[in-house]
Amino acid sequence: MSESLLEAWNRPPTIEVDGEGELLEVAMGPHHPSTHGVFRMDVVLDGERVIKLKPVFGYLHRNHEQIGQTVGYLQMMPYTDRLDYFCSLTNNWAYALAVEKLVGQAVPERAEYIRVILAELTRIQNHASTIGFLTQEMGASGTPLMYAFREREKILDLFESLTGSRMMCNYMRFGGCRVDMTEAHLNAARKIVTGLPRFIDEFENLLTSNEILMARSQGMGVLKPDLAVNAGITGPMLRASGVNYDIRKVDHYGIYDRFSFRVPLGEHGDIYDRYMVRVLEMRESLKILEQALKDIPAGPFIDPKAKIRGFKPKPGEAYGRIEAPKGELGFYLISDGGTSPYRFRIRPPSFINLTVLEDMCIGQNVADVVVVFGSVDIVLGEVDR
Amino acid sequence: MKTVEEIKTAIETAVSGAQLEIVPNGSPSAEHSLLVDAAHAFAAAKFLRDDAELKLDFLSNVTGVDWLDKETTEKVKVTRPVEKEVNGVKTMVDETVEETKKTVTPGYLEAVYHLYSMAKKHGPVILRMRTGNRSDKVELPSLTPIWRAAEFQEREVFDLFGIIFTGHPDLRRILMWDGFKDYPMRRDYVDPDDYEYEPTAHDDVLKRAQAHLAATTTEAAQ
Amino acid sequence: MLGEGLLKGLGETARNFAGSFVSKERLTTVQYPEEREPLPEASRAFPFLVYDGADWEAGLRCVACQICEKECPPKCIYIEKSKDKKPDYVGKPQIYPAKFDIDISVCMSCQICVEVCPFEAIKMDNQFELATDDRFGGLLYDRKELARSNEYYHKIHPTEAAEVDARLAEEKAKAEEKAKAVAAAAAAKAAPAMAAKPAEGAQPQ
Amino acid sequence: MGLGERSFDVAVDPELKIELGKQGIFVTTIQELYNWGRKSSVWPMQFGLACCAIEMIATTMARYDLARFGAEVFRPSPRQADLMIVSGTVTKKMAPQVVRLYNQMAEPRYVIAMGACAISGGPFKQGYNVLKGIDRYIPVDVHIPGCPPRPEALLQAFMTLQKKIDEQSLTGENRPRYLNVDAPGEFPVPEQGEHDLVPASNPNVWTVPVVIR
Repeated sequence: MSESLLEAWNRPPTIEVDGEGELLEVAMGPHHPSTHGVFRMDVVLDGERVIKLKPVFGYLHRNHEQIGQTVGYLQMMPYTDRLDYFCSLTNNWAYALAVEKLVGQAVPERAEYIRVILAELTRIQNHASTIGFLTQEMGASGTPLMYAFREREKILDLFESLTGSRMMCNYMRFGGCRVDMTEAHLNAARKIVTGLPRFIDEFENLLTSNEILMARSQGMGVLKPDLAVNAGITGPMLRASGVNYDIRKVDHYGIYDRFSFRVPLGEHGDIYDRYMVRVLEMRESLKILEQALKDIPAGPFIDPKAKIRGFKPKPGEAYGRIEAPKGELGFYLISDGGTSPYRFRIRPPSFINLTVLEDMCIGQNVADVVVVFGSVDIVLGEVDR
Repeated sequence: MKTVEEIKTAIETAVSGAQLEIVPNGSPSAEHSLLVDAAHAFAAAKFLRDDAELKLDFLSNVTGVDWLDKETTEKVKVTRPVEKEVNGVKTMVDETVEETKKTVTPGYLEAVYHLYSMAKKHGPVILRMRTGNRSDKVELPSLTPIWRAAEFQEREVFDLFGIIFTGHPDLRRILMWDGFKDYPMRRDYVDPDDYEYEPTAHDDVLKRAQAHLAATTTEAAQ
Repeated sequence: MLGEGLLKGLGETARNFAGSFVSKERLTTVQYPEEREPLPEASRAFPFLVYDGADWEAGLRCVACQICEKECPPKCIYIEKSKDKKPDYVGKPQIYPAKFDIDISVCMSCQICVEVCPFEAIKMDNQFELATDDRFGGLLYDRKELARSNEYYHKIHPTEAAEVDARLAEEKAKAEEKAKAVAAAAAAKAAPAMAAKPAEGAQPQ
Repeated sequence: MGLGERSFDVAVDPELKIELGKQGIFVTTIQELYNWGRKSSVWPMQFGLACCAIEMIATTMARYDLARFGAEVFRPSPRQADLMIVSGTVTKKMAPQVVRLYNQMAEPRYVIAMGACAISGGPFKQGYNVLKGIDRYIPVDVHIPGCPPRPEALLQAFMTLQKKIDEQSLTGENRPRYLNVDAPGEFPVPEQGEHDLVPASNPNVWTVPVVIR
C-alpha cells in the first residue's frame, strides 16, 4: 500500500507513552457494570491514559442473518423486534420498507401516518433512555434514568394497548400495519405528546446546565466530521459532528416530506453535543408527532391486496434503509424466488458507529471511556445481531 | 445522479484496464449493481470516492453472499457417428441423439458494497466483487483504506463467509471466537449436534433430533 | 455562577419528591402483587386453544390443519393429527389434534399463529405469571393445559372475541344456508328424477 | 435434639405457635430465622445479557420497584451477589464467562433464568452461536417463560424464589447444595472448541427426558 493511501485511511492517532512505569492491559467486559450489555474493550493503559483500545464483539451474536435465511419473510418480522430491543417499531419499519421495495408494494396513507407516529414515539423513548444511561455512566446513579423510564413507561403502555406487547411489538406488515390505530389510541398518543414537552423541560433543567455533566462531557470524545463521514457514522452521532445528513430528509421515505421539522446539528462533535442533539431531536420529533396526529386521514391501515401468507417475491434484490433512532438501519435482501430470502443482511447503525470508538478514546482517562462509549448509543442486540 | 451505465463508462475511462459488468436487478427497486474485477477494484473505488461529480464518500453497507456451485442439466441434441448395421454391413452413420448435459458452474463468494454520497445526497451505487471459487481463491482487495466504514464489516464478512481481504489492517474473527474453524454463514455449513431435547420438532430439526437419539442410544447400548 | 446548574437540578429533584405526595403522575409505583394495573385488551403472552361448550375435548375448534405449526417462527408448536373424525362446532365431522404441544420455553409471543389460523382456534392469553422451577414438564403445555373456554376468551379480549363470534355465526349461518340450498337442490333434483324414472327406466344413462 | 436427625421446622407445633403469637409471645426456629433473613435480602448481580435485561432494569425502576422485595442493591461484583438473573440469550461465546461468574459467586447462590432464551435458547435456539439454555452448565432455580417476560412476571418469579428459600430445610436429604459437603461447589467452565463448546453440556446438572416422536 502506498503512503498516500495509508494517509487516506484515517488511522487512529497514536500518542506518546511517557516511558515511566509499565503499560497495563485491561479487559473491560464482557461483564462490566458500566457497559450497556455484554461488550468488551481491550484497553492498554499508561497510568490512567488510554493508549490503545480494541473493541471485542460477538458476545450477543444471535445469528439473526442465518435465521432470516431459513424462516419466511413474515416470520422474520418478530425477530427484527429483537435487534435493537429499545426500538422494535423502527426495526419493523425498516424491514417492511426493504420488503416493500423488493416486491413493489404500496402502502396506504393512513398506515404511513401510523408508522410515522409510532416511529417518532420510539425515537423519543430511545433518546430519553439513552440520556438516562449516559448520565448513569457519569455517576448520576439512577435519578435521570428513573425519570426517563417513567416517561418511557407511558409510551410503552400505548404500544402495549395497540400492539399487544411492551417491547416486542411485531406490528408492521408488508403493505401496512397489523391492526388499526383507533381513535382511543390516537387520543392516548395525543395525551402523551401534550405531556412530553414538560418532561423534556424538566429533563433539561436537571441536566443541561449541570456543571458535572459539562465537565465530564465538553471537549471529551471529539469526533471530526471528515472522519465521521469516512467511517460511515450515522444518526445523532454524525449530526453532533456537524454533518447534515438525516435519511428522513434525504430519502423522504414514507411521508416525511410532508412534515416540517429541522435537523439539529452539533458544532464540536463532543459528548455534550451528542447529548444536546438528542434532546433537540426529541423536540423535533414532538413537532412531527403534532402534525401527524392532526393530519392523520381515515382509510385502510393495510393494503387489502397485500399478501401475508405464502409470500414469494420474484428474484431480485433491494436495500431499504430508514433513519432509526441510532442511525441508518438498513436491510439488504436478495430473493431467489423462494419463500425465504437467499441473503438477509442487516446494516446495524450501532455496530458501525463503534468503528471510531478507539479514535475517540485515545488519550482520554480510563474513567471517560465508559462515558464516550455511552454517548455512542448502542444496543448490543444490534451490534452483534 | 449518473446512471449505472454512465458510471461504468466513467470508471472505464478513469481506470485503464478495469473490467466492469452491470449486474441487473430483477426486483421493482431496479437498483442495478456494478461488478468490478478484483484487480482494479481498489482503483475504481478510489475513483468513485474522489470523483467530483459522484463523490461517494459514505460507504453504508458491506456484506458477503455465498453462491454455491450450480449444477444445471439441459437437454442438447448432438450429432455423432453411430455404428449401425445396414443390410448386414456395419457402417458408421451420423445420427442426432438427445443427451442430458450436466454443467457445473463453480460457485463463488461475493462482497457487496452500498455506496452513498453525504456531500451530494445521492445514492446508492452498488459495487460487487467476486472471488475465483469458494475454497482456495477467496481473496479480494480490502476497501478499508478508502472507507474506514468497511473496517468492521469486512472483518465480519471474513468471519462468517471466509473471504480474505488483502490489505485489511486488522483481519481477525470478530463475532465468533478466535479458535473457531468454520464459516457459519456459508450455505453448506452444518451446525454442531446439540439436539438432545426438541419436544416440538418437525422437518429438519426432527430429523436431527432423531439422528441424535439414535446415536446416543447405540452409544449407550455398546 | 458555578453550581447554579447543580442547584437547578436539585430543585427539579425536590419538585419531583414533593410532587410524589400529591400527584399520581409522579408517584408511579404499582404495589404488585397486591395491586395490579389492568392489562390492556390487546395484551398478549402465550397462545391457548379455544373450545366451545362445556367439554374441552369435544369443543376444541382446532382441526389440526398444522398451518400454525408451519408458520410459527421459532417452531414451538407440535401437532399430531387424529386418525378418526369428530363433529366440530357446526356439526361437520373434522379431524382433531390428537396431540397439540406448545413449548412455552421457546415461544416468542409473536402472535403469528393467531394471525394465520383460519379457524379462530388459537388465541393469545394474557396470563404471564408462569414462573416455575420445573424446566421440562412445567414449560411444555399439552392440549389439555392449553384449552380455554370461549367465555374465558370473551373475558380477556371482549371486543376481539365478539368480532370472532359474529364472524363464526355468520359463517355458520352461511354454511347452514348453503347446506339447506344444497339439500333443497338435491330434493328438487330428486323429485323430477323420481317422476321421470318410470319413463326413463328403459334407457340407462 | 440431634442436628442431623430432626429438621428444625417441627420443633414447635405450628398451631401452638399461632396461639402463642396471639398471646404476644413470638417463637421462631433457627431455620425460620435463617430462611427469613436469606429471602429478605437477595441481592442480584448487575448483569444483563440481552432484551430481557431492559425489562429487568424496568423492574428496578420506580413503577415496579424491585426494592420492595429487599433486592434493590444490584451488585456489580459476583462476590457480593446472591442471585444471578440470567436475563437474555446466552451465546456460546458468552457461556464460559457466565459459568465463571457463577463460580465466583459465594454460596448460597440462586439463579433465575429470565426469558425464553435463557431457559432454552428460545427463538434463537437453532442458531450456530446460541446456547440452548443456561441449565446445561449451571443449576437454575426458577424459570420465567416469556419473550421478554413482563416486569410483573419477574416480580412473581422473585416471589417464587423467596417461597422456595422459605421452604428449604437446613438438614436432611433436601438440604441446599451448599450445606452438603460432597456436592460440587465449582462447575466446570466449558472451553471454546473448533466447532462448538467442549463439553456441550455438564451431565451433572443437565439430565434430559427423552421425548419420542
